[in-house]
Amino acid sequence: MKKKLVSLMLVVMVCMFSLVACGGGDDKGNDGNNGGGGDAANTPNGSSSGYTFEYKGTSISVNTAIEPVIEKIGEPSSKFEAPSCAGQGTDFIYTYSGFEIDTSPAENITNAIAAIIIVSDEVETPEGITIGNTKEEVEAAYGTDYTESNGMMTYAKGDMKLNFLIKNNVVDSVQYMSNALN
Amino acid sequence: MKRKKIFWRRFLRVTVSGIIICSMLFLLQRLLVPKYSVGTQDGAMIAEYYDDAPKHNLIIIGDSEMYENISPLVLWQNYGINCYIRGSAQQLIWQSCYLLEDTLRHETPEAVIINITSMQYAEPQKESYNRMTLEGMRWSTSKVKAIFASMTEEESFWEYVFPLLRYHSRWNDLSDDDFRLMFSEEPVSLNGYMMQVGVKPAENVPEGRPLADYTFSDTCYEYLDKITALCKEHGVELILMKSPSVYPVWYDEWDAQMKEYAQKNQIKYLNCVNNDEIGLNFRTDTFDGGLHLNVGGAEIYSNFLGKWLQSETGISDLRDDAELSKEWEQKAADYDAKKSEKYKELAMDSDDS
Amino acid sequence: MQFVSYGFLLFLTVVFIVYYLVPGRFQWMVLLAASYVFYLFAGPKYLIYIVATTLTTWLAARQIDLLKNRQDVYLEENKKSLGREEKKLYKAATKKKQRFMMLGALLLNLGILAVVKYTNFAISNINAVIGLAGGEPIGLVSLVLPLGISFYTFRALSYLIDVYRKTIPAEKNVFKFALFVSFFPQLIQGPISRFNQLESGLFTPHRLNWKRVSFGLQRMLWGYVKKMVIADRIVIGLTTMTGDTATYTGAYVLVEVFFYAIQLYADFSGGLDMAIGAGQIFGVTLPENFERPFFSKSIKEYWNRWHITMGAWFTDYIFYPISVCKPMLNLSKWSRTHLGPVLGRRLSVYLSSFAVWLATGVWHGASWNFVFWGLSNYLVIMVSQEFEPLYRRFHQRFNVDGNLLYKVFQVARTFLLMGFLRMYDCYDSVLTTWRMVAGVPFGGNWNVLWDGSLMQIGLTTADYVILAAGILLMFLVSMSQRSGSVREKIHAKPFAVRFVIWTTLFMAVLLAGAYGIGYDASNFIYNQF
Amino acid sequence: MDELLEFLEELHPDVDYETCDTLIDDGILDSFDIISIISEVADMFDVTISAEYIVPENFNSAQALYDLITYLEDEG
Repeated sequence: MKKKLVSLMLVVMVCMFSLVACGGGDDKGNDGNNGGGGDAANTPNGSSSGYTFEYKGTSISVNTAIEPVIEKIGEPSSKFEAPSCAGQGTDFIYTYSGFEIDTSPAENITNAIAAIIIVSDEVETPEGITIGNTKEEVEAAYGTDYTESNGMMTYAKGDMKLNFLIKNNVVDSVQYMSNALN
Repeated sequence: MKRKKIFWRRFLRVTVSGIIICSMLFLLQRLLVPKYSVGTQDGAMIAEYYDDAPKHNLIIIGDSEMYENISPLVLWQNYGINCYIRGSAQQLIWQSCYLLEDTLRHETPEAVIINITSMQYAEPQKESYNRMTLEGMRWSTSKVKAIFASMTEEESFWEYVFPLLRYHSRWNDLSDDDFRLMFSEEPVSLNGYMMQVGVKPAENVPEGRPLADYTFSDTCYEYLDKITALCKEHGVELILMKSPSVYPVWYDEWDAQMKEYAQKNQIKYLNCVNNDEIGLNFRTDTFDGGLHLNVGGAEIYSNFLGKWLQSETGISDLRDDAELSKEWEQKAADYDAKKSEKYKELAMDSDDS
Repeated sequence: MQFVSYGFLLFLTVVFIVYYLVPGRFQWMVLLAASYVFYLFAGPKYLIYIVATTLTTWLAARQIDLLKNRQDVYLEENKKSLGREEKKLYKAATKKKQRFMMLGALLLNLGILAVVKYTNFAISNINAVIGLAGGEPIGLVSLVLPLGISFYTFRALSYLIDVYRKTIPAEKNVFKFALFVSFFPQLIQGPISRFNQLESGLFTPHRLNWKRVSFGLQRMLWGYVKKMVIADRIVIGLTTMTGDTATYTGAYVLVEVFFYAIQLYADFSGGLDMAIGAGQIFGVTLPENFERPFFSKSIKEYWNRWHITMGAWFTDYIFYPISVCKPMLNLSKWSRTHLGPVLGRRLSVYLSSFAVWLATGVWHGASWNFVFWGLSNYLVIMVSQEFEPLYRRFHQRFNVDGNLLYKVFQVARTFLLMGFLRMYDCYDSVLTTWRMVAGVPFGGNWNVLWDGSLMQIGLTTADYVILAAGILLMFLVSMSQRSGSVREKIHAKPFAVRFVIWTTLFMAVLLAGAYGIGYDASNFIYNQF
Repeated sequence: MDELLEFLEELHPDVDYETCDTLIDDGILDSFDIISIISEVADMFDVTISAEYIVPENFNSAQALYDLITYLEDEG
């Protein structure tokens, strides 16, 4: 018993010593911190944050679960259910005045927001763009770093895209789209 | 002498152990592959086709908008059309194309209907859908081509050749059915029709979101061209069809493209979206809020389709064929039995809730 | 091409058939072609790196050899006319040229390795400094890391240095040397073999020997069991925990230590089993890389039994040269007179060990985590070295030497200590690692070990049962290995028994292997090094 | 030779250096010991054993080590 105790103490001592020594290296903690930055370079950080939509003070982003959003902004004026074939999950479309939210089943989220579509000028993006704004106004609000094809201006950010469909030089539709779920 | 003996002993060992291992693998595979007939029935019909006599004068190829919306019994009873639906969940256009190629190996119908809803998908959608379409196909070059055209990045050809590799961890959720149906599955469809009896009215149907580009992809057109060529080659009348539904949206721009394509290639295109002639009521005739028809809706739609086929293509009436008539008598009985059984289940379900 | 892929099995089968069909003297060419095909699967653009390393080291070694020959001839011809001093001078001049050749090739190849592997690490550190000064950060460059570059570079360099040291003669045929550098079983994750270890295996003709081939296949199968049944399964739970440092603290970290130990060992040694087994199929004996490391009684012993070929490389080519170089010997002499005999004798060892562990850390990965990991190992080894006399006295006093319980204690201690050090590998920064490890005793959540919380980390009961069985099997195999080759022991059994054993293992991989869709088949951990 | 043996015995008192010829193979001498030996030899004989001579054959027995030292003395 005594032997074990002594040896245990020895181990604790060794461990402590190594910890203390590590603590000694704590002065270099800043280095360690920067090292963290070095790591971040390996796994790009801040990739998940794309553009978010805001409604009644609640920010809504694609690729997140719909349930907490509904809890905050209330039930939609109507809800449409579109089951996929062969029991592979169900898509939902929640219609609110001025916009709709589409959900799809994702890997870990049963009902993940796949898209947010602004359909009328009752609502606008946090950056102040809505149906009827001109292309120039979109550029003023979001910059010119976008791609354009067939009248769709696309701002890619993180794992989502923000689309502005331009018709007759004004915004016809605003679409927050998840990359993975569309 | 001794060497010879050793050789034979080795030979015997290798052969016997080879046989044992192979039969173990075979049994395991039969046990572990999912049994579509008791699970996801949407994957069962592709294989069932081969059990029906290849004497169809109409073949319908497509996704759930085909196998849930058209009742072959109505087509037979009212119009004498002997049809089979080669349907599978989320069937993509290249899969339809290779299914057509596969079918033409077995028989040459008078007409083929292809569902063109899938023209909107240029990429494979999901592994599980691929499996439902491809696993039931008999091995042929068509199947191989279909697999390579369909695979998502995570899939491997070998896992289609040896499904055991794909389903190896299903031992975790085996049921009695997996043992019972190891060697033969139960038929689930009637000539490829999957009956649905529920009613869920279409409400609050959303408008489709505007798209930047409505043009179907070149890949899809390539396969559509291939389908057209195959039908021309075999002297089969090709009909492109969009089944009646209120959702997902079938955009006018899409409709226009198909119209143009049909005109250019001198084939028929039948768009049944918002077609009042059919007489469908989407408050009563759909089981999922307007995506697909229930049996009532399917019978109404099939009547319309039969009439249309008769007048537009002059498809023959086979009711004179005694053998076929006899087969269909049996099928009609099965159909009615299934219908009443399903209604009973439905009534019980609604009682429960 | 991954070892765990249908493609590799197909590839191996084809190479096997061709290898034993061609005449013996062409066999090594088949392996060379196969190795380059294997490498091409990783992408043609990588090829230039391995070709560059092969050519430069081969040329340099060849030049070193030619210089030596020229010297021998010169000395022989002028045997009588030259005096001792003149000979010495001539030799020194040759040595200088040789050294120039060797260092040139060495630095060039280490430079390539450094650039592709550490550029971004360097840039992000510079950026951190710039950031402090409020400057604009430099953009990271996207350099592709050629497959197995750390491994083949080390192999090539060991050859270069050995030729320089005259331990081995230079290989005249560049293609043969190319095969040594690129031999596909050891390309991705080692072992870091030496030229003289592989030479006879690679270049002599081999006839088909069923026992050897079946032993090779059996070794591979065992590797697949370790990798697919154990490592790829346990990693699911591990990544769940390490990915969420807010939730999984305290007792969970202890579980992570255990999981990661198992995963890393099963993954890495499993991969080596596949490599060595594949080599054996072609009659090439690759050096062993593991010798039951978790049975080690001290960290020092552990490092003699874990990743053996890497440790030997660092010892032979960094530790010894630094310790016995002139300045170091002088320093050691000086310190012995000035600092006393005990510390004096150790100073040089400490300094060169520091270099070794720094290099080991950096070799494992371009991040501060690995630097600290290496240095922590260094620290623990040095501390235990210092305590050695104390231990010895303690052992004698209490007479625990040879006591089984005490041995178990030592093994457990080493396992845990190494386990905690390894956690640098699991977290995204050094500070996180310290915080997580230091928080183990204060988590206050010991109940998670038995209250079912471990069922929520992505592993089911079935997974745990398989893991337990797999780990037990690994343990039993290791125990049995202590008294000789397990395959030989099985080979001595009747056919029916053998058949059942190997078929069972095969079925285990097939059915219980964590592969295919639904499993995030993790790459071999050591690929990236 | 005696000098060398004396030092070796100091290093590992429990080893019989007269007969043992597996000092490296059996893991009796580790890398740290080898460095101690080399720095000691450098003092005693004024001979530098450079890294290329650190191979098991030269350190497996006291005799082999002594032979190496003599060889290097001649060379030097």
